[in-house]
Amino acid sequence: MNSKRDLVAGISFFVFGASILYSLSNMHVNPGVNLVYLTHYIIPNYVCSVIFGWRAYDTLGECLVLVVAVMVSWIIFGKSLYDNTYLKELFKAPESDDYITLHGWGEYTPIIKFLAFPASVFMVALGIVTILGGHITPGGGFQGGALIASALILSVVAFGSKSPLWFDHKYLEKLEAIGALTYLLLGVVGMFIGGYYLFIFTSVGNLPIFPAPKEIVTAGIIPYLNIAVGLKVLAGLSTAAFLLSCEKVIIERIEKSEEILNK
Amino acid sequence: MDFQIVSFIASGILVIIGLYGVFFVDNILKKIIALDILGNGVNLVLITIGYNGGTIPIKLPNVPVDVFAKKSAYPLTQALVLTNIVIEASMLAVMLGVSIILYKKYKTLKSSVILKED
Amino acid sequence: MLEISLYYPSILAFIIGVFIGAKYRMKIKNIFGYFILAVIIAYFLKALPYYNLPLSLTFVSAVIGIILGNRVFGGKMS
Amino acid sequence: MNYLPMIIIFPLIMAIIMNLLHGKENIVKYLTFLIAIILIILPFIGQYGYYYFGGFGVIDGWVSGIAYYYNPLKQVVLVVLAIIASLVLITGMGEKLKNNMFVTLSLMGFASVAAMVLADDLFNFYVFFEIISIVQVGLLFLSGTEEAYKSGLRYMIMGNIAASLMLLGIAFLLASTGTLNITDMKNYILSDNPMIFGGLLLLVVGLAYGSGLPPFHNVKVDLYARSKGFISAILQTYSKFILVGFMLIILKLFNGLSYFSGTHAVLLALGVLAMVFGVVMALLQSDYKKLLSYHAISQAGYVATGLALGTPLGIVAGIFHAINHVIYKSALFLGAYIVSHKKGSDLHKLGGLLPIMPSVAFMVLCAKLAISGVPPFNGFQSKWMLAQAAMQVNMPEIAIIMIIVSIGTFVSMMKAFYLIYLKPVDEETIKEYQSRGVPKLAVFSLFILTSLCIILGIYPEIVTKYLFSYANELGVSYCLK
Repeated sequence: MNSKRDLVAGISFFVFGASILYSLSNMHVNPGVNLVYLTHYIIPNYVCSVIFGWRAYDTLGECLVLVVAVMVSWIIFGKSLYDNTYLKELFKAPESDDYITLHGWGEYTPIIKFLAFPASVFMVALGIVTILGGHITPGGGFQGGALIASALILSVVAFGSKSPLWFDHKYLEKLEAIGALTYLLLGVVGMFIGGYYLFIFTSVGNLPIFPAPKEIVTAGIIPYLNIAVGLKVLAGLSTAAFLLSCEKVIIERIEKSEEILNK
Repeated sequence: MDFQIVSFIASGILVIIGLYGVFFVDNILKKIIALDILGNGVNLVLITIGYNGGTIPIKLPNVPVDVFAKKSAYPLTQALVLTNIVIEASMLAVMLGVSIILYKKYKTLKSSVILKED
Repeated sequence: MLEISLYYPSILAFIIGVFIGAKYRMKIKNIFGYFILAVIIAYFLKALPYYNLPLSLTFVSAVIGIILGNRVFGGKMS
Repeated sequence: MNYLPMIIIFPLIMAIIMNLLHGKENIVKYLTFLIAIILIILPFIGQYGYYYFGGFGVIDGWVSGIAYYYNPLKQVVLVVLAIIASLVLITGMGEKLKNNMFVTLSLMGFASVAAMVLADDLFNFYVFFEIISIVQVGLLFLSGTEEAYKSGLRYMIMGNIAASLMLLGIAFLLASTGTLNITDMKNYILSDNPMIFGGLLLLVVGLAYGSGLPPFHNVKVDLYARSKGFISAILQTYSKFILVGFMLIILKLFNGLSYFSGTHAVLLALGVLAMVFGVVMALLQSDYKKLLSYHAISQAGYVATGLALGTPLGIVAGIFHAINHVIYKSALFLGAYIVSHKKGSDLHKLGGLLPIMPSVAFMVLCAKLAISGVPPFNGFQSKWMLAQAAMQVNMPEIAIIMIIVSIGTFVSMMKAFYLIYLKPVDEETIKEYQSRGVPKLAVFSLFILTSLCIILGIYPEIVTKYLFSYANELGVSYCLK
């Protein structure tokens, strides 16, 4: 039975793969709407102008994917479940003493610690530069936020529970909400100023919204959108890394929800 | 244009490797890695669509707009790939989280054990 | 107006730096060394295009912001 | 000013605010009631026509930004979606734990399904497709059992494959046409090209995953059956409207083209297979929620068949059936939720509930008659239209299959009704029933859904008159010889 099933799966797999390869080898690319993007100048980084200008709404969706993924990760690890008996059984079983708790993480040797601390400081600074220069140079909110999050991860890996750079999860939740709300509300402001959602307005009254040299003053709200995305990605990736490595949170969550249910 | 065809075929091979891994490898973690490979194959297709033998789509000072427009790569597909990378990453994070919980229960990563239908 | 417009990203970088620097739980020692290193890195990083500055002022001010935030608001291991 | 994007943006903002309110039960409760009322108003504030985000309209003959397209048909779909979502939100507040994450995820799901129905841009559609697949898994995990985790992981793995392949399809279409906007793309895919055909078939993979048609029906059934009753109600609503939105896009792009006829056959086959599989598997189940979940797949088959016919009447019938289906199936899932408050959902352990809650039993019976297509209810109207549409294109065999599947549905539904409400039980069980309460908010939602069933059954024109104009635009009349 199983071998027949495998055979059918294998044959359909080959047919599918061959048809994909056939389609791919017959590709003819039509530049299409790209010509519009390349001939209308918004900011020097054209990729960024597509991301935050022409298709800013997609980027909003992308942000929300990350927000939802972090929320779902919280749910997986026990936040506001309707019934967490299963998690309780798993994480209070007597044989699982190998918890990675906040107080029990190992640390690396002094050499790594000596280098990791300054490196994390400079990584954060480089991340900030990447976020703020997103509209001119390659980079932008996502890359910068990821750099800052990896500074956090570096410091946590090197120093263990005594990590010098530490965001607690309440702070991260707020940071993420601030990032996403800023993006959403900047869009609403654009709707009231320009009549369209996520309209790029460059000045309010006579004040330019992003003071810059005159060739890139057209950036308008794009740097702020970059900052919003950066904050959100920083918070999201840190939370994800933190959740995937730390089980103490789960136990805390379980205890808290027990308190609520017993009230 | 030769380079483009080669790149398309390479991405097709990546997609096929990813599909193979998802369907025929009996390990959750390897399945997830295969999904990543599949996603990267699709990303490579997108990137290659935007390739036209030109430079990066960033206009430096003292380059006129019309000169720049002729030789730049297409920005649309790069933007799409940037969006897709984030989506892939968040999907993978959720899947890894679930597999941690299930590993805790079964002490194994075999998908024939963990994902058995009842 | 030109003055502000050239240094505006540095101001933003400083503010974000202060926010993140406040989250360092260990006091940053040897500030002078950090500053020299920051200037060297910033010189090789170059300023952003369109900003005619000799070095990446954004980077330097981000590092200064982190150190200041750490000294004023952070530095407490809980 | 056109407030159309507020349909998406308002729920998203509220979702992110709700996320911060963890543990503050009273605020969560009252804010949820407020949101539930506002959701119903939202579909009426937009204006019909195209909406360009950021003001990036048509430049040099290309639509440069992201566009939405709004018309009466989509308005009707959104109103029904909003009604179900707000009723489910209200029901959720009857639980012991006022759960802010449930509200957040439901609102996110509402926003992304609405965006998918409205979208006139393929990549934007894909982005929201991914959001909804994570949201569905999150809603499933809320029930917190081991089965939930397992089926969630299975759903996500399948989902990732399907979504990646769908993006590959979108990449094919993008490469050959040079745009992502659907209205523009239509002008560039007239030629027969292997890439476009490949792109279409890969889009069908995404369609089958999003709506639970055959290769993916197992994971979808697990998704419905393992979550709590009122959450299954909203989950199946999401999948039906994803199916509607997706089919509208495929029809808008390809309907009437010469090379679409092959794909017609594939889509019809998927729909018929879903109908038959669903009802056959449902007859074998002993778990009430699993039975209902298989029926959800079977009814999705009806919707897909109607839409895949591609004639104006078929499109109207398909969408009308989707609307009717989400109404009565949500009622049934809420009924299952009320029953599970009394004693689980295992059909062989239940029984004798009729004297305990006669009004609930009556309303559930109405919904059961509606799903099997008995005249005074809405299910009859849309199934009749579907059969008419199948006869119109000279495919009587599809009409016959529909009637047979209807009979199967009737049989399994009546079996479930007997086992739950009529089967005699002993004294102890009745005492156990009486000691447990009935969630009042769920009964309220059930009442509204049942009355909608009857109203739509008597006056179907309330809905159908809005559907015809866009269906005439999309549909192509033809007749098989």
